[in-house]
Amino acid sequence: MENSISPKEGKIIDQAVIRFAGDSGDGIQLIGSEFTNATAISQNDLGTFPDFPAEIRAPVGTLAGVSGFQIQFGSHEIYTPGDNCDTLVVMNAAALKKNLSTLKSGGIIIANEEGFDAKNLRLAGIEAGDNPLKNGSLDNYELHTVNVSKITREAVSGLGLGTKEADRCKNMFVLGLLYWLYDRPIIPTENFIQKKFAKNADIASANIRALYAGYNYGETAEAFNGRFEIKPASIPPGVYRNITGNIALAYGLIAAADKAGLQLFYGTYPITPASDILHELSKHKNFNVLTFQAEDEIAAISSAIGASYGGALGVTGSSGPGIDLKTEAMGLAMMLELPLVIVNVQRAGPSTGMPTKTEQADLLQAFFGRHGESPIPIVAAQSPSDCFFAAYEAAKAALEFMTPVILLSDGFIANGSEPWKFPQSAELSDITLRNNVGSRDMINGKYYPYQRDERLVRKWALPGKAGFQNRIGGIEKEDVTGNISYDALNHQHMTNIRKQKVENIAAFIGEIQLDNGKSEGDILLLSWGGTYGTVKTAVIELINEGIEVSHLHLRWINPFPSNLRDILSSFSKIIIPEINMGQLALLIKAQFRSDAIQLNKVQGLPFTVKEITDFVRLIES
Amino acid sequence: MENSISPKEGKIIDQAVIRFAGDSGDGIQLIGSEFTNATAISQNDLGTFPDFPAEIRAPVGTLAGVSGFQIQFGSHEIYTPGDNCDTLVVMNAAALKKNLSTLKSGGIIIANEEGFDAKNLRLAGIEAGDNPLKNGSLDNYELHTVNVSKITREAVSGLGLGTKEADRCKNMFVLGLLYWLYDRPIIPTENFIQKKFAKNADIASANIRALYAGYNYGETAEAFNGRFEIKPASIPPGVYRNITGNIALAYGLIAAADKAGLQLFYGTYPITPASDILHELSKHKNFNVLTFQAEDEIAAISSAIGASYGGALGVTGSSGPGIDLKTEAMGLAMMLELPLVIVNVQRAGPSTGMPTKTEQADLLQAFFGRHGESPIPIVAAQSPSDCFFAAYEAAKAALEFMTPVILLSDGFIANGSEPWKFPQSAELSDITLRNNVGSRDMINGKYYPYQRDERLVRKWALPGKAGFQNRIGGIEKEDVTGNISYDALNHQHMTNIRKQKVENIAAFIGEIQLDNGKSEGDILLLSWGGTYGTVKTAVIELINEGIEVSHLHLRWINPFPSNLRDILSSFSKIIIPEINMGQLALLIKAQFRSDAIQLNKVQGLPFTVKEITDFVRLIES
Amino acid sequence: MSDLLNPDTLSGVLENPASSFTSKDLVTDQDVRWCPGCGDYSILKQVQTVIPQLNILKENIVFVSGIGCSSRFPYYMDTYGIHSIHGRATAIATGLKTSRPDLSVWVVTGDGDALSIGGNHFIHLLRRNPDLNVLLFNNQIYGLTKGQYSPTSLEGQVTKSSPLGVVESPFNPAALCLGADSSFFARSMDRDPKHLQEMIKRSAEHSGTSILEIYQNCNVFNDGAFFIFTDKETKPMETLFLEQGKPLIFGESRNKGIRLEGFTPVVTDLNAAESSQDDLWIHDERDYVKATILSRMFDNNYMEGHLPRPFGVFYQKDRPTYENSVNLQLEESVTSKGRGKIDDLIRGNQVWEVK
Amino acid sequence: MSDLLNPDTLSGVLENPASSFTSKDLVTDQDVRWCPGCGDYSILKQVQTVIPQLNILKENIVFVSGIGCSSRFPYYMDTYGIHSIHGRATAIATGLKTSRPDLSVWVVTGDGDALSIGGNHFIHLLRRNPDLNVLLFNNQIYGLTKGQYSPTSLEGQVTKSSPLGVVESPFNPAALCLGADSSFFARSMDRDPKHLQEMIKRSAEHSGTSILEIYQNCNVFNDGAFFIFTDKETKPMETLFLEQGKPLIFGESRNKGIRLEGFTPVVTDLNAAESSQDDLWIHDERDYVKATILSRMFDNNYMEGHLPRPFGVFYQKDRPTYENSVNLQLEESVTSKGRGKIDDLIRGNQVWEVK
Ligand SMILES: Cc1ncc(C[n+]2csc(CCOP(=O)(O)OP(=O)(O)O)c2C)c(N)n1
Ligand SMILES: Cc1ncc(C[n+]2csc(CCOP(=O)(O)OP(=O)(O)O)c2C)c(N)n1
Ligand code: SF4
Ligand code: SF4
Ligand SMILES: [Mg+2]
Ligand SMILES: [Mg+2]
Repeated sequence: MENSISPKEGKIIDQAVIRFAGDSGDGIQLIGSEFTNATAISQNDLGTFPDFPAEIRAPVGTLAGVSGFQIQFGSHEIYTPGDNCDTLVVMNAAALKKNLSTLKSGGIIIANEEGFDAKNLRLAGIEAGDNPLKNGSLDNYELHTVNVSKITREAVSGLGLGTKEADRCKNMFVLGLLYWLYDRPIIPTENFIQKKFAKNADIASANIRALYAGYNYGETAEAFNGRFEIKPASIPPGVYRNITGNIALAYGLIAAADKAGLQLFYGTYPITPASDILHELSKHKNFNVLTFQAEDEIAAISSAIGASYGGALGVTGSSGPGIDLKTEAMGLAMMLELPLVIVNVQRAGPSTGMPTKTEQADLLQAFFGRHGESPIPIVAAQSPSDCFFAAYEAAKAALEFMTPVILLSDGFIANGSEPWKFPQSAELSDITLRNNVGSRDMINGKYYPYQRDERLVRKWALPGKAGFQNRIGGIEKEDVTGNISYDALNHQHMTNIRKQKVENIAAFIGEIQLDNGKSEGDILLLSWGGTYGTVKTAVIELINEGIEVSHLHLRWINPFPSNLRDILSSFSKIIIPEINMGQLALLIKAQFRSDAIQLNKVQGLPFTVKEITDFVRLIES
Repeated sequence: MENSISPKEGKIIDQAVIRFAGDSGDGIQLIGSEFTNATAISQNDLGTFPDFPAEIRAPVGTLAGVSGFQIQFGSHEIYTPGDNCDTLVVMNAAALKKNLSTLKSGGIIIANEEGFDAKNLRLAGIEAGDNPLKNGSLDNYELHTVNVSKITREAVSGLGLGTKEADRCKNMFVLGLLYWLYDRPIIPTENFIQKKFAKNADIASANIRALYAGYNYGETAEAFNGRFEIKPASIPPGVYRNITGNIALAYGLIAAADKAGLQLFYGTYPITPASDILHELSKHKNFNVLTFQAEDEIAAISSAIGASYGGALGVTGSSGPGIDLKTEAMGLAMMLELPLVIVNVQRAGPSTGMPTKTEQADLLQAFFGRHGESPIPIVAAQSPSDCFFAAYEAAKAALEFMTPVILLSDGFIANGSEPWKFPQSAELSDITLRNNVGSRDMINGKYYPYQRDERLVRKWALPGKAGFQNRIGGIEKEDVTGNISYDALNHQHMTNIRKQKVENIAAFIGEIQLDNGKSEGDILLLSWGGTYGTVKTAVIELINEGIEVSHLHLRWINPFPSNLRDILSSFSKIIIPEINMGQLALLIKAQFRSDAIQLNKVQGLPFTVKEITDFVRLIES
Repeated sequence: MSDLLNPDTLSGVLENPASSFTSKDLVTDQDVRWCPGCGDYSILKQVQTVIPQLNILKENIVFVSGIGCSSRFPYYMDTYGIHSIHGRATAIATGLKTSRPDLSVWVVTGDGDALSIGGNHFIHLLRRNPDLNVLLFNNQIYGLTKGQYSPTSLEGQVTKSSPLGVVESPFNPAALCLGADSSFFARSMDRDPKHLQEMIKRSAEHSGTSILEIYQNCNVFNDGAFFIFTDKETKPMETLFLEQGKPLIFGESRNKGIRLEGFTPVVTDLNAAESSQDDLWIHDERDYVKATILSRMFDNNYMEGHLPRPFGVFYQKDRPTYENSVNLQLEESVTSKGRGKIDDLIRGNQVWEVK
Repeated sequence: MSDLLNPDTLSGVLENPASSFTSKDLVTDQDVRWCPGCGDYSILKQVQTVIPQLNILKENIVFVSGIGCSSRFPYYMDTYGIHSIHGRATAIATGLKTSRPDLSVWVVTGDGDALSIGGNHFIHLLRRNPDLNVLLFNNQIYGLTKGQYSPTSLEGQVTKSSPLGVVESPFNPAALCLGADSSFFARSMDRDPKHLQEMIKRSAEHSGTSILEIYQNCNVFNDGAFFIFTDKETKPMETLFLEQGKPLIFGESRNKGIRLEGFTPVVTDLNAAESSQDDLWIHDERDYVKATILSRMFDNNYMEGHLPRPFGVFYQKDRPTYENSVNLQLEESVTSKGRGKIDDLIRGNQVWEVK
């Protein structure tokens, strides 16, 4: 696809942040993703984040009903959706009230006039007399009040649509206007509309008319003092797509199972923000993907354990409350030494907490959330596209080490998206299974399920294989034979083995590299999981400012990379920013650096780059 | 009661350890507890521990079927059941095979001859030719082979009992013999038998005859080179009783509810080794104790939360696997800020593990076993009788701070027993409830459930109270009003408050005192939970040896006592012995002393005193 | 539990002479957050209408819910309430009611909350039979999590988690309840306010656990699931309203009746010459087998010759309530042993004195 | 799942020509750890006797259990097996069977394991109907934890956790299963080896989830719970053995029969002049309502004029199995879309190239 409308000269800027906001019913997420695609095609680097309202839909026009979508894009590398926005699009008063704080001073506001009528003001809890579009309260912004509804209706008139249907095209008008303002290609969206409304030509052309009407409004209305141009980013050449974390995670699992030649069995129970993984996987049955929507999370993980026993790649996924319920069965899987991936898309807790908000406060639960000494490897995804590789690695480790593996994601990267220079399946590393038992695994004619190789990994004799019948269970077992044993020293032995086996995965992970900065010095920022992009951006900014800071990001948290101690000891200050009260910090303090400095935020939101840079400057000075 | 048979001169010793061992069917636990009572009445201090076979009864005579009971008693203070025994009583070959390793070299063996016949040897997996009673393998012990069965049958002959019934008296013969050997009063047991078999005079007198037959056997048989005498221990004067941890824990809960004037609601699901708490509580309905045996642990804790909302003292109890299942609801209780006690009688894990064995590996789960930032206070009982006070304190804290509290016990102290100088209920500290809401709690005519006092504790408006209707839930809430809130700063605020509220309990706990040793110096032993008695004994031994070591024992683990940091910083070496892989150690390292030294054992067994003393000597030198 | 045992729990009531209140008094200051057009609004309204007629003290009412759209309910009722966790409302309410029999405890739950994750507590609730009023909002979908199938979703139903259609066969809530010894089961719908109000009243009046299954339209994720029962067009032929002691009659002009041939319900045309009302099936809420047959009038409404779907009280049985049995034991032991004395308990029956 | 989709899972079978085996081949080297005299021994023996007759490859058999005395079962069977955690065997087995339809999957569970903590998985298992054989050891007690009451314990039963007697009314497993759409329910007992063997065979032959409730004596904690059904003395009058197509007859000299008066089973004396066998209730495993009435022949056996307790197959229904429906969808999507290609999947349908 290519852009049909030749770009008129525009002010060249190297990055921009736009936020669309309106009522849940206004189709904000849709224009967000269309703008994202158009931007990707323009070869800018980008990062996006949808800001959903709480799960239940609130009445139209209320603050609770506001839905938002933010995108940052630029001609250089972009690792976050951006802190504050340059342009804020608001479809109604509530949207403005809720989002104004995110707009940079002097930023552009594009407001849908009708969304500020008496009714909408009331619903937003604003005095009738206090219409912000009129009372001057927005004077130090560049305010554009557009009668979107009116123009849209005119644009689509003659197609015989009712006002309701006509008004549904408002979002396309706005999108068109933004396409003009930021010089994005319009054709791809036109095609998208054609496809989407293939069955209803009128609706299709109405939306397309609205789209162009918006574009032309920008062109003709002279309202804007010029438009912007963002040159393509100098990112590595290759073929790209845009992807969200949950989709990438689902693909990573499918790819791993496919590479291993196994069925993917996903046992789960719906929960925000993990459900999309189920939705995606259930679409791909032709990849030998079996999704099992269980009656609860306990059955979900149990079914996956059963499937793993049978030789499938068993995976279960959930979020906070559901993970709590899986802990007993996680202990069983650890004891059985069966491959299993447990996905936790973290959300803001505790208890039901704030399901649509993000947090990374389940790390210590991943470590210690089971009774007894129950070590399970932990890997954490660091960005939307990294969810693919993290999932692949988790599955590979589970299969090659015959162990459950916990994969941590979070609401921020799960719903966020970024361009992805996706790999070819051939490039994905091979997965060596343990299920090929044969006579060589017999000890004088008998097979024992807990014989181990030098890495302490047992074999995986699958039902159907004659002569290898074996029983495994959750009671402490004698090593090698797997027979029930209450022997004191055997229990110590098995406890040590289970611990050592996880530590042996360090060899599989390999040494970790600094993400940025000098290999030794004053300040090291140590991050894990979804904060990667923000911290990376902050570090780049700081280094550009001439502040000496390095960045290390952990993807594997259990075991820690073998060279972590060395790296941590090469810096005088270790700063650990986390969207929790200091969970990785506790582990680092206990094992490596009791003087580590915490930077914590528990607000259901990701860090802003500024929060990090400010803190580092504070520490540094 | 007092001793009718005047003690003949015996060799005076100041402590002894006896181990009874036999088949599950031999009534070992019974004679163990009778010997314990007799010993208590003799005013020796003592400690006991039953060594049950794995849960399912194995066939008679097999190793798996061996049941044991160990008691240590002395004329000085006793804090453990003892490491190795001076006298080992074995009813059959399996019992000997399984327990010989626990006997001190040169120790006394009293063996039931019949238990070593061909059949029993085979069942114990001993070659027919290798009868240990005959093959000299026991030469460096003092072996007494007694034809218990024969003598017992003779003793009870004429009562018209079948051999089966007659043989059931064997244990009483052995008990009588031990009474003679260690000069214990026989009358109390006689009375006990009378009561127990009140309905069956023959059985009663048969048992009594066997008891005396054993006693007289010692007197007459001349087999023993003298008997032993242990002078009364110089323990604090007062009225004592013997008590196990689970019973003490149950009493502590009843006492707390009674003091607070509330109903005690115990919602639980049976599990070893916690079930006895249910069994005991279910006997005391006339204390307004309501026991609810739920369909599972989730319903168990949920029902207790419901009862707490209604104004009862809600308590739930379980062990490892069951605790896993409660974690989600624990998070809810924390979020609701309702009083609730969660009892975890720890057993050997992970997964099903070794249910009848002990461990203290659930500490980090107690801290972190829930998703999100979910702080819950933790108190750990340190001995059988301390279970009473720990339970009382846990309940008091839960009620006064409106929070769930986790009470950690373990299989060792739950089933172990010790003499207890029990308190008068009047001496128990008062409990101040938060349920007395009134107009003063209204904010212009409205009651808000999350108003807090200076300790950040909310009030407890109970259903039935007009005008105080309120809704509470697991979604993040606005402080004060309790309304659902997704506000970013409110979430941070509430997260901080929930954390601070738990820390505020430090004032309630007060400062902690050293258990033994100088207030500063070289080595500090830091222990928690059920290892108390063993560590205490070890420290006494070491100090007597002239090794400078101090002992600090933690009952409250969350929050830590306010002066913990000071104490820890007053010693050059901190040694932390735990029946896990280093859980308290991790917390201490992270917060106070990264150089803390671990001593860990995960064998389903308590430490022996020797293991501790040896380690300290090693460190010290 | 009895006053004797715990005087203070009842203080609220004592302080307050029976105050009468209106539906308005049940409205809270929270704005209702369901999607516009959601069937939950009607249910909320009917509950607020009926409760004031039950002469219960408002302060003695507690609403307990789990998680789900339906479970937001307690925030909209100015009574005591707990918005708990997914599937556990029944267990929490059981604990509350057992400890506080003086309260009127209501459970609000959804088809997922009650029958999927909460299934175990649900069947054990029925077995124990505490006096709870359970309002089961059945929209045959997971609303709050945006549209996955539930255990009551129909075979073949396409949802976010079943793009090729549900392969499981749905629970038959009436049959499940009967199998678990439910002492009261009734069915109603969001769009028949009068009937719904009556059923809420009946549920409240029943002593023991009453299950009221309410067909509720989720107009966002499963719109129209029950239109066939609620639309003027189809309602008369598709619904069968049960009345105690009355024959089973339905149809445009109430011209259809149901006879039992052996165990098989058969539709007869009442206008037809030969047929009469005399041999029609007479509804008897106390007849377990008839209730079972009613519960099986559950077939796919798009099938040829299918039977109408019954609404009303299927079954009611007098069974002791759990809280009564429990508290009876409690009081008996007080009567027989006397109120326990802590010092005696702690002392036990074998002590010794050290001088 | 289909060979096409996952060739290697079936390797075991392919490598091995149908090997026949005997009961002895099913014995493991582990010594059996149940209490002497436990009813479990008999059940183990009957299972080991029947399985070789089913011509299944031994290596294709998996026993999955939860926790409980009964759940130690897999360790005593030389097949594949999992001794899992309390209550979850049904869920684990569902996952296994769905992923590996080629296996013969058996679940061993107890009254506590299946009906208390495992209750939710149990009813959902019945709803989904995978082809599992469930052996439910009902001893009306928690054996492994040493004698607390279970959901099948009788009202008034004194146990460690009910010193004053159980106040809850027990589940009626047959009724619960029927209510949850069970496609096969049968009852037998440890002390009738022949009947037990036959019922095990019937369960194995049924396609879909078969529930076999086995009355099992726990001679340590609930001794004699079923003696009335197993003792020579009482058995004839207290038990009713069901046979398809045969009239309901029992008694010393098979002199008693059961008629249905309306929905009510009535005992008739076949010797009595007036009565004949012709009007007796003929057993029909396919009749849901009759099965329901049978399930309610459950009253306290110490009550005057109580009915005998039925044993045998109560109900059987042909329903698609869960694994078939699921794998059919899977294969259909392969047929329609073709076997998925990872590179196409990852690439998606909107890409751009950066030069
Ligand atoms: C333990 C747990 N698992 C899953 C969820 C996510 N969740 C919330 S509500 C719900 C189901 C809602 O369906 P239903 O109970 O029918 O209520 P409805 O929204 O349809 O009224 C789910 C799966 C959760 N909150 N907690
Ligand atoms: C999560 C969990 N809760 C409780 C237990 C303790 N437990 C083990 S078996 C059992 C019940 C046994 O009864 P049943 O299922 O009837 O089997 P039986 O021993 O009678 O054969 C219980 C409560 C456990 N192991 N795990
Ligand atoms: S999602 Fe459905 S059930 Fe939930 S509020 Fe909206 S319409 Fe109602
Ligand atoms: S406790 Fe009961 S069920 Fe368990 S093994 Fe012993 S006799 Fe059998
Ligand atoms: Mg629903
Ligand atoms: Mg049982």
